[in-house]
Amino acid sequence: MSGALVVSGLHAGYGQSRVLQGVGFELAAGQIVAVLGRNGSGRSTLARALMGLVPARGSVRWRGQELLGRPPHAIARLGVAYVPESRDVFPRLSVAQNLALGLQPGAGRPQRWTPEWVFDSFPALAARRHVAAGVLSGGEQQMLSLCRALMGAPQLLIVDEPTEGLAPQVVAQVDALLRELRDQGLAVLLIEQKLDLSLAVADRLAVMGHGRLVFEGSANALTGSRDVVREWLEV
Amino acid sequence: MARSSFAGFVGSALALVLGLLLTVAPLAFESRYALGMASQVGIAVLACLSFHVLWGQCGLLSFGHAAYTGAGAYLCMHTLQALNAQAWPLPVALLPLLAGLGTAVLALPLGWLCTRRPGTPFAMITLGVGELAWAVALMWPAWSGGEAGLSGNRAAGPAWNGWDLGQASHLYALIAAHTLLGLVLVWGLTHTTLGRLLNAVRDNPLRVPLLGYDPQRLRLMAFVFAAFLAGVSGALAALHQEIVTPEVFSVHRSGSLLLFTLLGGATLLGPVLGGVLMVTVMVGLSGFTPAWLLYTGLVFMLGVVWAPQGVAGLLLAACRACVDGRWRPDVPNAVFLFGALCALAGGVALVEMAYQLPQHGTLGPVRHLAGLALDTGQPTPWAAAVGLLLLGVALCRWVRKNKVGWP
Amino acid sequence: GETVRIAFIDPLSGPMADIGRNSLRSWQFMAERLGGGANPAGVRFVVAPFDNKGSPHESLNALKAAIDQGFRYVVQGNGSGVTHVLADAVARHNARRPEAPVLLLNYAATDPALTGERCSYWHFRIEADTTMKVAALVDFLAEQPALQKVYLLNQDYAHGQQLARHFKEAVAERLPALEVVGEELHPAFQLRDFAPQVQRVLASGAQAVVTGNWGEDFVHLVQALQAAKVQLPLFTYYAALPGAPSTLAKGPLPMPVYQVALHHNNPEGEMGRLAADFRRRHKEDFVVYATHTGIQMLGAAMSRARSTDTRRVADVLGGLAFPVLGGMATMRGDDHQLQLGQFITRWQPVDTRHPVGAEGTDHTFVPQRYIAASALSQPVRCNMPRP
Amino acid sequence: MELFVLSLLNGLSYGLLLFMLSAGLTLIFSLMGVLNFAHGSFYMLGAYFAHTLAGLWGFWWALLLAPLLVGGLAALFHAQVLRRVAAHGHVAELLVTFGLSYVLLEVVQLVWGRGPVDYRVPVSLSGSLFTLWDVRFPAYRAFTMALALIVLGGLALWLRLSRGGLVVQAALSHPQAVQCLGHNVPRVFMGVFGCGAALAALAGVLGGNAFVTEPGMAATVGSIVFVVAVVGGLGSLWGAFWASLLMGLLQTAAVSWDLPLGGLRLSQLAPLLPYALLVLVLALYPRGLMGQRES
Amino acid sequence: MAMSAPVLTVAGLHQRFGATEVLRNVNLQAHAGERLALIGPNGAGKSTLFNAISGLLRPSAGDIRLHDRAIAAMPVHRRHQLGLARSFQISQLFAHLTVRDHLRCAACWPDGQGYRFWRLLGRQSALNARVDGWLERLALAARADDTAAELSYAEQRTLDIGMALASEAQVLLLDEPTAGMSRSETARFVPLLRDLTKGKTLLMVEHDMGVVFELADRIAVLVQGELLACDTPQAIRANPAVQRAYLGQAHGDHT
Ligand SMILES: Nc1ncnc2c1ncn2[C@@H]1O[C@H](COP(=O)(O)OP(=O)(O)OP(=O)(O)O)[C@@H](O)[C@H]1O
Ligand SMILES: Nc1ncnc2c1ncn2[C@@H]1O[C@H](COP(=O)(O)OP(=O)(O)OP(=O)(O)O)[C@@H](O)[C@H]1O
Ligand SMILES: CC(C)C[C@H](N)C(=O)O
Ligand SMILES: [Mg+2]
Ligand SMILES: [Mg+2]
Repeated sequence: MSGALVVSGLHAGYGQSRVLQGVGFELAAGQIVAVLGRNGSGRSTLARALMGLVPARGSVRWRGQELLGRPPHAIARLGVAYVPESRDVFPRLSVAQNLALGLQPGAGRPQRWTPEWVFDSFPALAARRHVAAGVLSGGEQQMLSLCRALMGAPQLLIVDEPTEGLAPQVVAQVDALLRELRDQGLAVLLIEQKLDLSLAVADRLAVMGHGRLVFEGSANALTGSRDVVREWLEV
Repeated sequence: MARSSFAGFVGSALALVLGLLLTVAPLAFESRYALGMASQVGIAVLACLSFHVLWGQCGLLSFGHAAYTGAGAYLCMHTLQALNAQAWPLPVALLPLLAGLGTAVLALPLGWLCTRRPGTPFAMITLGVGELAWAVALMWPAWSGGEAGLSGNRAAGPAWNGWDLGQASHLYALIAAHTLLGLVLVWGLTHTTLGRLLNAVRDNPLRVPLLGYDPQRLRLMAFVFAAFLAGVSGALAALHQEIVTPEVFSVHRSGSLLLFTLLGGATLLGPVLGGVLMVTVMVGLSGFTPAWLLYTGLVFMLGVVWAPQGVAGLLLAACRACVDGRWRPDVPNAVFLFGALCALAGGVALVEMAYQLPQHGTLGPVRHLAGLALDTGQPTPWAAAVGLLLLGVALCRWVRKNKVGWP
Repeated sequence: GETVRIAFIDPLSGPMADIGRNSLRSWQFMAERLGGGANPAGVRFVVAPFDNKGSPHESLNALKAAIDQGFRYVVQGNGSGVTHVLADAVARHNARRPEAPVLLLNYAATDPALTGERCSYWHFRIEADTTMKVAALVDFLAEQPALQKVYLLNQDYAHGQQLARHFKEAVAERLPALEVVGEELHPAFQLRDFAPQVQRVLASGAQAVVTGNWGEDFVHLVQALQAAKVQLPLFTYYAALPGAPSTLAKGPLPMPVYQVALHHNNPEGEMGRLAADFRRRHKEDFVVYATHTGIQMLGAAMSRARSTDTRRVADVLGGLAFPVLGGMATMRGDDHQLQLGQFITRWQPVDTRHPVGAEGTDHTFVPQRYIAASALSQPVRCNMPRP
Repeated sequence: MELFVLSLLNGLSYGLLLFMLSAGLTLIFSLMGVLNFAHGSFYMLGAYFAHTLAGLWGFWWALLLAPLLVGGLAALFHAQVLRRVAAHGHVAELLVTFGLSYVLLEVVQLVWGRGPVDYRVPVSLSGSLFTLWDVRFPAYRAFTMALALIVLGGLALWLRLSRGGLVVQAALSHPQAVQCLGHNVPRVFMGVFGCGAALAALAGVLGGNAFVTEPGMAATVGSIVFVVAVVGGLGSLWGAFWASLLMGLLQTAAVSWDLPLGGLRLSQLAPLLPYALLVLVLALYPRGLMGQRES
Repeated sequence: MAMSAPVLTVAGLHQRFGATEVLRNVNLQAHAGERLALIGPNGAGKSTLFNAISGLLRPSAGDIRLHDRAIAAMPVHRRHQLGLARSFQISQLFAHLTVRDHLRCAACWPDGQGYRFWRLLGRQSALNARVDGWLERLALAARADDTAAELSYAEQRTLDIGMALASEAQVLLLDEPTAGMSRSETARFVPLLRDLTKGKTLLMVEHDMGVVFELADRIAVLVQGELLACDTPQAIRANPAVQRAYLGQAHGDHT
């Protein structure tokens, strides 16, 4: 299988500390891959490396183009969107302005994901449309960050812990949204903490440990291999 | 060892060693010039230490720090004049500490006004207070001596074992003692809980009250302590110069204090290096070349680009690289160094020749530099300087690009 | 055969740099021309520049550096404030290290206190002080009965304050008919636009302005007058310093300017040749005549003392008489104020008798009167301790 | 009365000139968080460039080209230097611009000399616009005022309508997040810095001949502009506008109504006023009169 | 549980921001030794309630009492001195301080130092021992000398909570303590929390129902700024209004 996103031999880190040590995987369009792992295993670093936010070596090919070495905005313009775990909403801009910034410069293509759609599907945000994003509640910020990333009509979505701080009902909503995105043909790289959610929505799962992927396979395969779960995911 | 504690340890050690060196170094020289420079360095280090307490420890960027060095200077000079006139039984050597305390008292209400908010409001309100101090000093000549300032004789009072501070070396001993005292005090500060809490206020003032401490009170403590050090420094400067003019309040003073402390770096080593640099550049360099201000500007720009952690940071990184064995005397490093020196020589030659041009009338077209006579009327020296500069830059770039052995 | 090194401490950077540099060139020029065989003592003079950036504080640094480098003669002039500071520092130094005293020759600072209340044995003024210049001005004004109302506009520091004070005193004493209708001290070298001052002068109904402003403070004042298109006579000291004549010449209207000074642009004889040479070499006017005075005086003193030792030279300087432009000058021993005459000159187009324009313009300063030293001499107000 | 009207007009025109300067500073600060200490130097550079250009091709070309040139140079400086140090925080940026102000001062003195240069109001504008009770109001002042108002309008419109303004504001808190949305942040920053500098240069073109063009002009105007921007509220264009007018009126008034105040006179207090105002305002409103944020 | 006098009382609390009213007449009591969980949809006002109690916000109306003292208008640091500590939903750390120094700062006030700071750090053996203990318990000992900026997200969260714990306050407000923690971390953390808050009053916001039902003695449900219910876990789980507003049908037995 040759995926739309092909990562191989990816090394990345901060200064002296090497966090990723040769990560490789593939992700096809219309697929969700969930990356699991303990805290500090380097999953967020992987996302940042793909986005060009930390210096990295190796190869990241997206639809045949090498991403490494490009600045983040160039990567974004190739149809890659990223939802950081720290949400990074623009605190002084209103919710609507935050969304407006997600619309890519110059990209006039028609798409499903518009501010109107956001306000329809997330009433919490609709009510706060003109409020500065900095005063939103934690969960509202999380929703906003996710929606903002969709505004650019991405083909590849990298989401880092999208459900953190969300109430169970909204978690279910995000769950449904991710499935919908997949059905629309997006490739989704999902970094998650919640095992049950990952098992439910992901087509394939990857487990990170010691800067490498120590497991890759389907949900069944993961639940089947007790030792992977015990060694890399449980206490 | 973790990076931060390594830096802290090496930095403090270096700072204290440098401080000690400063204390004994001039005793090795006979020259009064060296003694004068060393005295000024001591005074500058003390002032930079004061600034460091505010900025490095507490994250408060003061744009008007000269208000406090200046206040110390005037307090000292007024007392000295009174001493000269009335022969009080007060040793002149005590004046710096007294002036420091006086400044701290002054800083209490001012600090209350300034420290209510950190960040830009603090910076700007200190700018305002600094400018006001300056303007008031100029407008109140009865107190400040006006443009000509006040002068006094530091050799006043009873000589004590033949020590009367009239001698430059006696004064130097006094300055060195105070500088070391300041260094030890600030070192101590960074090793108490107060130091840590000040750092905490610097990094995230929102969280500190949730640890039980009032951030404004902590900031005020730092402010008053800094004012004390500044006052001592100002008083020593007053004794050294034996004159105080309203200029001690000038924005220029505040500016250079800020610039050189920042250039020095944010560890304890920073203010020491900052003080040394300040005197080297402003007193030393300006005696050698008319282009000193240009060099100062360039040093600031390049300093921030190449040594964002200040000179101290650069030094510590070099220490660390040596310890880790990443920096060794091999060929690429030598080439890099050679290239850097070439570029420096070429650049300096260019600047000096350019500064000669407007002076053809007075001093003739020839600029004497390091034993060379560069005739700025001829094309050859220009070409040579440009060539040297380009060669140097090219060499450095080449080494960097090929990353041979470079950290 | 000996070489005497002189430290020149004055602004070589900052807003007063042009004047400082011109003074330095003048000193160096005179040292070269009047040194060696050309002076009675046969000493060579070398003048080394120390930049004080116009600040009293930097001046002290410069003085320290100069003393450390072995200089024992110091010359300074641009700014009375600085002179006070240097005089104090020199006195302290000489008290602490009496074996090698330092002499301060003040070639331009006009504050009378320097040779008055705060006089010092080690300070010698080789220019007229403000009381003398004011005396010359008042003498001249006495001959202009049409002029009834003047405005005093001065820089707010020692020089400007003293000028204002002594002018008022002199007028009260000798010209009661003249009315000072307005008086103003403005911060020195801070203002960029003198329009409000000009408005106030006009509002006061003054017929002339008396100002000691120099450098940019003079240039800006003239510019503001020109901008307001007013032709108000200026009575001043420093209209010939670098930058001022070209500004005066540039305006749309001829400016009526009178200057009291040691010099004018068209001296005769030896002095004329020196000035012409200077102009040729430096493409600048020779306006700091006190440099000539200074070198002449040192030569005379050293020849009389038969030594270049500062203590001996200081001893013979008191009472020494020597030739200067326009006659003889005497260094008064009681207060170390040189007694010498002054010209009153007027700004006017060049003519055949006065062919040399100021700063290459077609205008020049033409002598109206020469007032001799005897007429300007003021009582001694100094009581200085002698070592 | 005539004195009153005249000082009012003078104060307004001075205030509007200040505004043009502080608008650039505010733009750079509010959008990039950079306290640009070289702002006064850009003002000075604008005046000197205009002096030379006006000598070559006349005033109107200078008015057009000098701001463009200075803006271009500033953009270059941003790309080559400022951008590299941005990662080290705003204090590093402050230090670099401080250094730049020294360098520009020296370069200007090397090229144009240490004294003032002869840069004059063009003949076509040197007349007076109207005469009020015997006092002429110069046409050039009116021209300056008009231009300043146009600038304010243009800026307000740009900030309101364009997404560029949004991008930079967002990038102030999370530059990486903005980049990840596909915006070329460094280039936008470069543009903002260039624009701010060009505004300062425009003020220089207009102020250089209204007052004097000399190396000290950067320092004279430098700290006043800071005061204006801070009093108005750092980052608020309207704040800068009102504060500029206030400061212009205040200073002109203090100088022209020279009231005696105890032993002092009002005109002697004039240089002190801006700073007293600064301290007062900050003590009462730490964000300035109209500022939205603090740091 | 024996009902002693409440340690923390919130009475009639309103919080308005301009036109929007985020908290409406909230009444809540917490007793000594009680663990109270606060749940509710996003934007219900949970963090706002915490902000009001801890002093970051001045409530528009209403009364807050701690140990029977009115604290609604008290500055933040005074509340802490009375024994109130909190952690943040979005970690609030000191970027350049080491983990050890964070805990040291937190333990300083309870150590009784007040503003008397002349003893060198190395000499304060009692404080240092206490800090070492906290490093062990929080499993941060290995990172003791790293700065906060170098920690991974979950470690930062741990440290944030650790600071609240180390200040040994009687009343603890924890805002989503386990958010961002992996399953294994959470599993380790919950017993720790239970252990450390024994005898104290714990108020926590949490979306992880597993944690909520495991830890809480009582659960308060906040919906659109109003307190919908406040009861035992069993009663809350069974409450249809709560299910509708927050838990959703499927989540009654969330793990
Ligand atoms: N800016 C940084 N500087 C230095 N080290 C860092 C930095 N950010 C993260 N690290 C380190 O890199 C490692 C991986 O961090 P990362 O954030 O990728 O982990 P993660 O798997 O996403 O964990 P979490 O579940 O906590 O989000 C951690 O050990 C962390 O301490
Ligand atoms: N300063 C403010 N100005 C205006 N609205 C505010 C302000 N602070 C909070 N809000 C609004 O109040 C509501 C409650 O916010 P709060 O942070 O308390 O929610 P929460 O219950 O903690 O939600 P979450 O579970 O998502 O963290 C939100 O809709 C938020 O936008
Ligand atoms: C050089 C002169 C303009 C100096 C001036 N007369 C003064 O006393 O300050
Ligand atoms: Mg992560
Ligand atoms: Mg919340």
